[in-house]
Amino acid sequence: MFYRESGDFKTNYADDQQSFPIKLDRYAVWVLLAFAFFVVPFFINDYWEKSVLVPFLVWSMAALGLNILTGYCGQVSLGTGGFMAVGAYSCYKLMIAFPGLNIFFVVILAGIITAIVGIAFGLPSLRIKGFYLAVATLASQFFLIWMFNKIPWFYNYSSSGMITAPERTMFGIAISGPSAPSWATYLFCLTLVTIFAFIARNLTRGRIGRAWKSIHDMDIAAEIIGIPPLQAKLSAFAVSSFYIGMSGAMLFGVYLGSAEPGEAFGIDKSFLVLFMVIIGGLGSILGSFLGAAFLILVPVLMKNIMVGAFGWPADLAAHLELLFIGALIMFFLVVEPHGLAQLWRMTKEKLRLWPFPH
Amino acid sequence: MSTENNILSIKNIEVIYDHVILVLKGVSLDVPKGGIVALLGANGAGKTTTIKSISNILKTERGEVTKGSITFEGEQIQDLSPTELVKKGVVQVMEGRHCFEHLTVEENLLTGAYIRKDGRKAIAEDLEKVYTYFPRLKERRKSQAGYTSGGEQQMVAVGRALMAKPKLILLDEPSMGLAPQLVEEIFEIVKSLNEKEGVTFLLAEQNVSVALRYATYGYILENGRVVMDGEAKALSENEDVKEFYLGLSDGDKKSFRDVKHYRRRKRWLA
Amino acid sequence: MDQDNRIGDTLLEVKNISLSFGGVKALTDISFDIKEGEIRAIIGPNGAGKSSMLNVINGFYHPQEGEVWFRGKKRESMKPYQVARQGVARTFQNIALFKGMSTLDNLMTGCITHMKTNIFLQAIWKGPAEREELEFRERVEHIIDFLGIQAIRKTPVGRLPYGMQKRVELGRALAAQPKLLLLDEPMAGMNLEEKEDMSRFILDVNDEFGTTITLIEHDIGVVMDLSDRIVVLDYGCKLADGTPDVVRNDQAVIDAYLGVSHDD
Amino acid sequence: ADLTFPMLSYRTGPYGPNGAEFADGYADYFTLLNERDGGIGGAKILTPECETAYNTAKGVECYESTKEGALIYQPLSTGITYQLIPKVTADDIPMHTMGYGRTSAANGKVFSHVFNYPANYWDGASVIIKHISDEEKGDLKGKKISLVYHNSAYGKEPIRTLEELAKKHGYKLTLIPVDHPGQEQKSQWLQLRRDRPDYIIMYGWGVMNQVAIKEATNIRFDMSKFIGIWWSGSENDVLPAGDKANGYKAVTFHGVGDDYPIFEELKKYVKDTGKAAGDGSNLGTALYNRGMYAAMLAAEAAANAQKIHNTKDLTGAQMRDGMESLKIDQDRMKALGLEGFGPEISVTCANHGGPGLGAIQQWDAKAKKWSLITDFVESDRSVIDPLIAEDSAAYAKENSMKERDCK
Amino acid sequence: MSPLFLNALEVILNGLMAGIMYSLVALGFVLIFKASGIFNYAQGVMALFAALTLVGFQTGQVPFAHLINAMFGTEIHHWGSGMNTFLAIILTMIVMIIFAWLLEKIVLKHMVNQAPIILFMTTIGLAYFMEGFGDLMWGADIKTMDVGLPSGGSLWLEDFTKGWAAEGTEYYGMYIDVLDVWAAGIAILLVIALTLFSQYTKTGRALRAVADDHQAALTVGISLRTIWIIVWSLAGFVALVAGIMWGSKSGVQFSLSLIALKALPVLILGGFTSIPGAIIGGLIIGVGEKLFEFSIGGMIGGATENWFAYVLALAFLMFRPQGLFGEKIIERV
Ligand SMILES: Nc1ncnc2c1ncn2[C@@H]1O[C@H](COP(=O)(O)OP(=O)(O)OP(=O)(O)O)[C@@H](O)[C@H]1O
Ligand SMILES: Nc1ncnc2c1ncn2[C@@H]1O[C@H](COP(=O)(O)OP(=O)(O)OP(=O)(O)O)[C@@H](O)[C@H]1O
Ligand SMILES: [Mg+2]
Ligand SMILES: [Mg+2]
Repeated sequence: MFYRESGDFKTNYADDQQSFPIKLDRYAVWVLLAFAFFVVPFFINDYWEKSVLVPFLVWSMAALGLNILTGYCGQVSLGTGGFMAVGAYSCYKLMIAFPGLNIFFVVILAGIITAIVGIAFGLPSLRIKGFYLAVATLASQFFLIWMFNKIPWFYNYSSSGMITAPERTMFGIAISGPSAPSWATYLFCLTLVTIFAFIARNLTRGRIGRAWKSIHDMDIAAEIIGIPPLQAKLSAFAVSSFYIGMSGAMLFGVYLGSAEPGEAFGIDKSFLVLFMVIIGGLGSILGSFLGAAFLILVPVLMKNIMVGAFGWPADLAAHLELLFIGALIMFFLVVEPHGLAQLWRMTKEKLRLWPFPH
Repeated sequence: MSTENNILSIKNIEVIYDHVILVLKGVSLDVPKGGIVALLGANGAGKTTTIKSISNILKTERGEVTKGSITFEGEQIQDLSPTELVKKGVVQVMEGRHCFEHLTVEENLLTGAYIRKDGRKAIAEDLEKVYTYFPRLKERRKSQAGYTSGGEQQMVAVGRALMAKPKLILLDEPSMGLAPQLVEEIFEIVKSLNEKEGVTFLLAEQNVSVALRYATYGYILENGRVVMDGEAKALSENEDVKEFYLGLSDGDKKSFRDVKHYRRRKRWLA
Repeated sequence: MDQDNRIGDTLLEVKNISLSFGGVKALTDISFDIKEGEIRAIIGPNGAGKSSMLNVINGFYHPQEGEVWFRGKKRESMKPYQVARQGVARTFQNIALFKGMSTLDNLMTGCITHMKTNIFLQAIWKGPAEREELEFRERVEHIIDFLGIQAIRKTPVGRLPYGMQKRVELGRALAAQPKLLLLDEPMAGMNLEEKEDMSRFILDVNDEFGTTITLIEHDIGVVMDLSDRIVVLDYGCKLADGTPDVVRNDQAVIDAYLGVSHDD
Repeated sequence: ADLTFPMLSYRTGPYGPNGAEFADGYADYFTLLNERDGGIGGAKILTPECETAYNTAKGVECYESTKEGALIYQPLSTGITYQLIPKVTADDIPMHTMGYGRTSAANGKVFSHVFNYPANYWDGASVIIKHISDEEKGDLKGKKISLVYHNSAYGKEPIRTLEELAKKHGYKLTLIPVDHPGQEQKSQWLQLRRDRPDYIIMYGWGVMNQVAIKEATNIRFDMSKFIGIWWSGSENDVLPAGDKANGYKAVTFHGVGDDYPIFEELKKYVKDTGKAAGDGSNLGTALYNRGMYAAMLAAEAAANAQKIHNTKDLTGAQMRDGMESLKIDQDRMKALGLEGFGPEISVTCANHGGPGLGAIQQWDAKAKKWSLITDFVESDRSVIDPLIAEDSAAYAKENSMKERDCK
Repeated sequence: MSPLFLNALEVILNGLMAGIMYSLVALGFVLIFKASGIFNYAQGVMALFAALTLVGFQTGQVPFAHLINAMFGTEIHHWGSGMNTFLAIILTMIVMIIFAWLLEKIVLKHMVNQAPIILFMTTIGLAYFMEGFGDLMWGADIKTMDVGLPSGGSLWLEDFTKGWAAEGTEYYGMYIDVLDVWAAGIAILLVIALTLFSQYTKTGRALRAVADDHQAALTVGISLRTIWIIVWSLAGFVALVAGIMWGSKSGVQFSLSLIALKALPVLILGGFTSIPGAIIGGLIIGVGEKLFEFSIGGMIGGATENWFAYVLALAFLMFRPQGLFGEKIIERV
């Protein structure tokens, strides 16, 4: 009995409703956060920043956003790349237009702009459902990318159409631009992601979260018990786009530093985020992180092992990597269709019973 | 009961869902060839689970039989696929209707005959037979099953099973959602198939009075264990059964208005 | 029982409702009323149009002809959620719970029409959102106690046995504190003991909260015992309407539905 | 210690087939140096490879994971180049974007660590126009020229230049974008068929090239009037169209075929010893040659750096100095076994773009061979230099930089 | 007739042809969706894989040559000679069937009764896997597909239509690619055959039953295993046809798998469950996007086809949420 909740009684409803009802979980989360905030920044280097931690955080943010829409509200969207582009371009235009603006607000504003765009593109969801909606959201993906590619205003009339993030600061420390220190970009992303993970948790456990989940499980029944579907779906689109917009802004501003719409925010990114959400676990905050970790870190790890440790030719390794990732995805789904988060829950449940089965 | 006679016999099975939820805790039961056996019990007792473990569709719900054995006609069947079972003559009517929504009523019935090889004509005849059992279905034969009423769907589910011409039919709550007339009718069908064509039935049923009227033998499940079994007659005479399943206390039926707020609940397992 | 005290004015009235789907006439020219505080049953053979009638009442089906009057006002064409906000709640024949959610969450969702805090307060959680949540949690816990489903509070409802799901569904409808509660075969798939429990709940709801109840049920015993008045439908037409005693002895009803007279 | 030349290659994804050939050439040349000469100036060469799949994020990851001791980067994608420009500058490692990347990086005063000699996209466009002008005996007035381009940062690069040149020469330019991946180009080619342009210029990549060339043959466009940039001029692009692709042209900044002495050496030391990066069958293809050429330029720069700093071991900064004073004349090319393979090159502090020369190659479908049909000619500096100055100034301003002094 | 009108006509004609090419890919999607409710993301990769395999057989490539060479230091690439096209097609088909069989055995078997989105995700895993596998098996270089189909503009049509334009205007005759005409013919044959199969056979009915309810299908004795092997093999066959057509057009390489993206709008427009819908959807999308690009695209900068196809499909969906011919989405309580 490694893992126990006995002795952990709740005496009121407030306790019963907290985010991590089990003490051990609660401590684990605090320790992890403390580690991430107070230890990692001292040891981080460029490689860890640019290849591992910041991408992980940025994509976690996107996965959180899509999980709200797809995992909680059940609306499968393949427009994530397009919405990230909206976030990125808003971020760029804001950076250029208000050079003095604290980058934190730039990112938040980019999120808000994306949320507005998200609502507009969410409108068809009232009538179109399931995979029909999923495919239909590709319209926004392709249209948005086309638009950012075509209209020079968005990329400030630069000759190639690339956008490059200028240096912007927070508390006088550069967060974007070439001279931003690793620890600063990392902490910036970590703070944002932490705050918004908690907000996501709050939203999904309360009234709105239940409205979303009920739409997901059975939209007609939800409507009949008094949930206006349009409002529920559009709020999910808005919140989700807000997160995705922020992640797009972070991707462009903090992580990559420059972007071109078709490449950085192409359709494959939409799929990537959807994979994260499904592999991690639909309707699970933890799952968003696990999924992002899986799809961002495992390839890096695999590459390091195959090319770095075994010295295999890079192309063979690349092909094998695809093959393994594919096989792993299928394997996990066979083992636990509800994603890594569920796998984790089941493991806990087993540990709770261990060593006495049933 | 002697074992040779048993078309189906279950020995001490244990069923676990999701690797952790233990639901059946050693259920044993025998279904004699040509018998009608009723499986009774409260909600969540494990009736559906028992039936699903026979027809082997537990796996699709992440459940598995971890102990015990199930034999059909003397052969172990736990490892057979559901299809092979149907071919051997075991057909299940699932609880909660489960029609093919997008197929028409008639197509639904015809898929019931999917494994049959005895020609179109025989199938067409049986289709007619089902229609005579359920005239309502004939009226609605061209509508998509998803748009028929709850009771109609139930008829489709039962009719579909009949189309397979099985030896053993597992009926999970056949009377659910049917009008009283039809309930009697369904059981009449059961009886006539049983008598005329020798089909064996295992039925999970909440309508205990009707079930015991038609069944030959009965089992009562409670919390994943068999707590009582016996000839149907004997069961319906049993005082506890009378009180708690038939609602006859001292031989009288009481009004639903008069049930007390806090009642003594009978549980065989303390 | 003091019938007269309990039962008040007409709460809802349907007038000349006709509804058809393509060629299928589900309802033809149906009119009846439901009085405040009464238990009104709708019975009839399979496919008679009972569930369709409930769907009309809660705005899910829009009849081709006819009117629905609610609380003395003619109801314009409405979305189901608007009807729900007026205080109509229901359960479904084919259970329509939110399968991925726990029992508790399902019931809390039932309260949703009464919850008010906006999305920003929700995001912050501490403060109004949490207070509201706890307030309704308490209300829901009452229902949980009332229905005796404490043990499955945190279980995802998809895993519950059929009968339990029916009970949770009733709980979800109750959580909305409806004026009018529509129950579609609440006792299907229950054994006697459970039916008794369910009857108890229905009567208690009716008694304690004064909720008007409309109920579809095939168990004639239950219907006869519980209801104040009964509408009988057959092939979309109204066959009879009246007190249990009247209906029980109506020959047309016996022929079309009951089979044998059920006055045992 | 060893000299590290990290390879950011891409052998998978939509552009993998092209990336593989380049990477093979790049790796094989260094292998040759190792095998034949024992490296550069006695120091062994390492070429750690990292797969980018033409993806910017992976490119950044590759950069970060290989930058320890790296001497030079060839990111092989415009997207990755843009990412890396500020980073290499900060990390003091030079980057060579040969025939791609940010064109205005030719201005060494602004882009201290980025080099794009010997020619860039704008040079390419200008050389193509020059060739067309030669074909038309110097008169382009009223001619119709269409640009079919990959609808991305890369494809859009030549537009400004071509527009400027149109003003100067009086031809009429039509722009025809093709979206990634470019499998379906019916509309574009129907339009071209209706417009009947006198010439078509293509800035394409990947499957877009193959489809375009095939569609051009389908509408029976005169292939000798269809001219691609160097990234639209590999065997991969013309082979699927078969015989009909005969006569297709592309601009290039290096030689074609395997008719140079160096290939004997490559066969002897690399291919026949089984040390080739690929299966050894692609020696002499356009992209292989480009990879090899890039490696040669890097090696020469490294040798130059060793000379300047008088050391065997190099740092990125020293390598950069080597590149900034790189001079390769024809004698040197001959010594390398590459006589006539490319123009003479000289790089200075202010000019990181090199001579900007290009030649036209033409496809012979019978022989399945490219051949050079012109000499290396200069691009129109009077048009391009101002453009470079303007764009780099904009970059400097955006990033609040000052031009450095080039004595 | 004015050249403008003739040009529009030509655009429409070519749109129809392009649309049919999309339909070829969409068909594979429809088959699998119809038979199991699985949205098969891997359809494009399957087409690529089939095409790679076909070319591999044709040219006598040694499978996994690169891997073997890397592991054992050998130098193998090709068998002595390639094989006849017909034989290669048959062998490829056998490979696709084996693949379907393995897929069922290893993966799908465990996915019975799962939510559609999970099944969808599984096929994404499959897509990754097949892409890596295909590259590993046959190499990632660009290959030329030649199964003897003619291609190029039709001279006959050009001559035939040359005189249609009004006197004194410049007109070059109408253009159509012969390969497209072939594709259209083959696609129509396929659609007829598949429609007959799914509508009028017992297996066809079983397919639809499986898509509705896996469990219930099991209880009536439909073997999901058999059904899935059949449909995935059929989808493999359709993928092969699509692979041949698109491969002949644009070479065989990774990008071939991206044609799936062109098939998706076709799919939703026609309806996920309708085989004829795939063709009609293709025609509408093909004509729509080409006409839009022809008439308006030029004014707003071009390259509109990608998004316009989706917007067009979206517009149709607003009126018919299940696509033009899809089965009505049953919404009842
Ligand atoms: N898929 C599942 N996952 C986990 N637990 C399950 C699952 N299905 C059933 N159970 C549990 O198994 C127990 C028995 O359920 P079962 O459905 O067999 O009962 P039942 O006797 O058929 O009840 P009812 O009369 O209500 O149909 C219940 O406690 C239920 O919670
Ligand atoms: N949305 C619909 N589309 C088509 N037909 C429908 C629809 N809804 C109901 N029907 C038909 O209308 C008739 C009445 O259906 P309804 O569900 O109201 O019956 P019911 O009285 O509830 O029967 P049961 O007791 O079997 O539940 C049935 O024949 C049914 O098939
Ligand atoms: Mg049951
Ligand atoms: Mg009903």
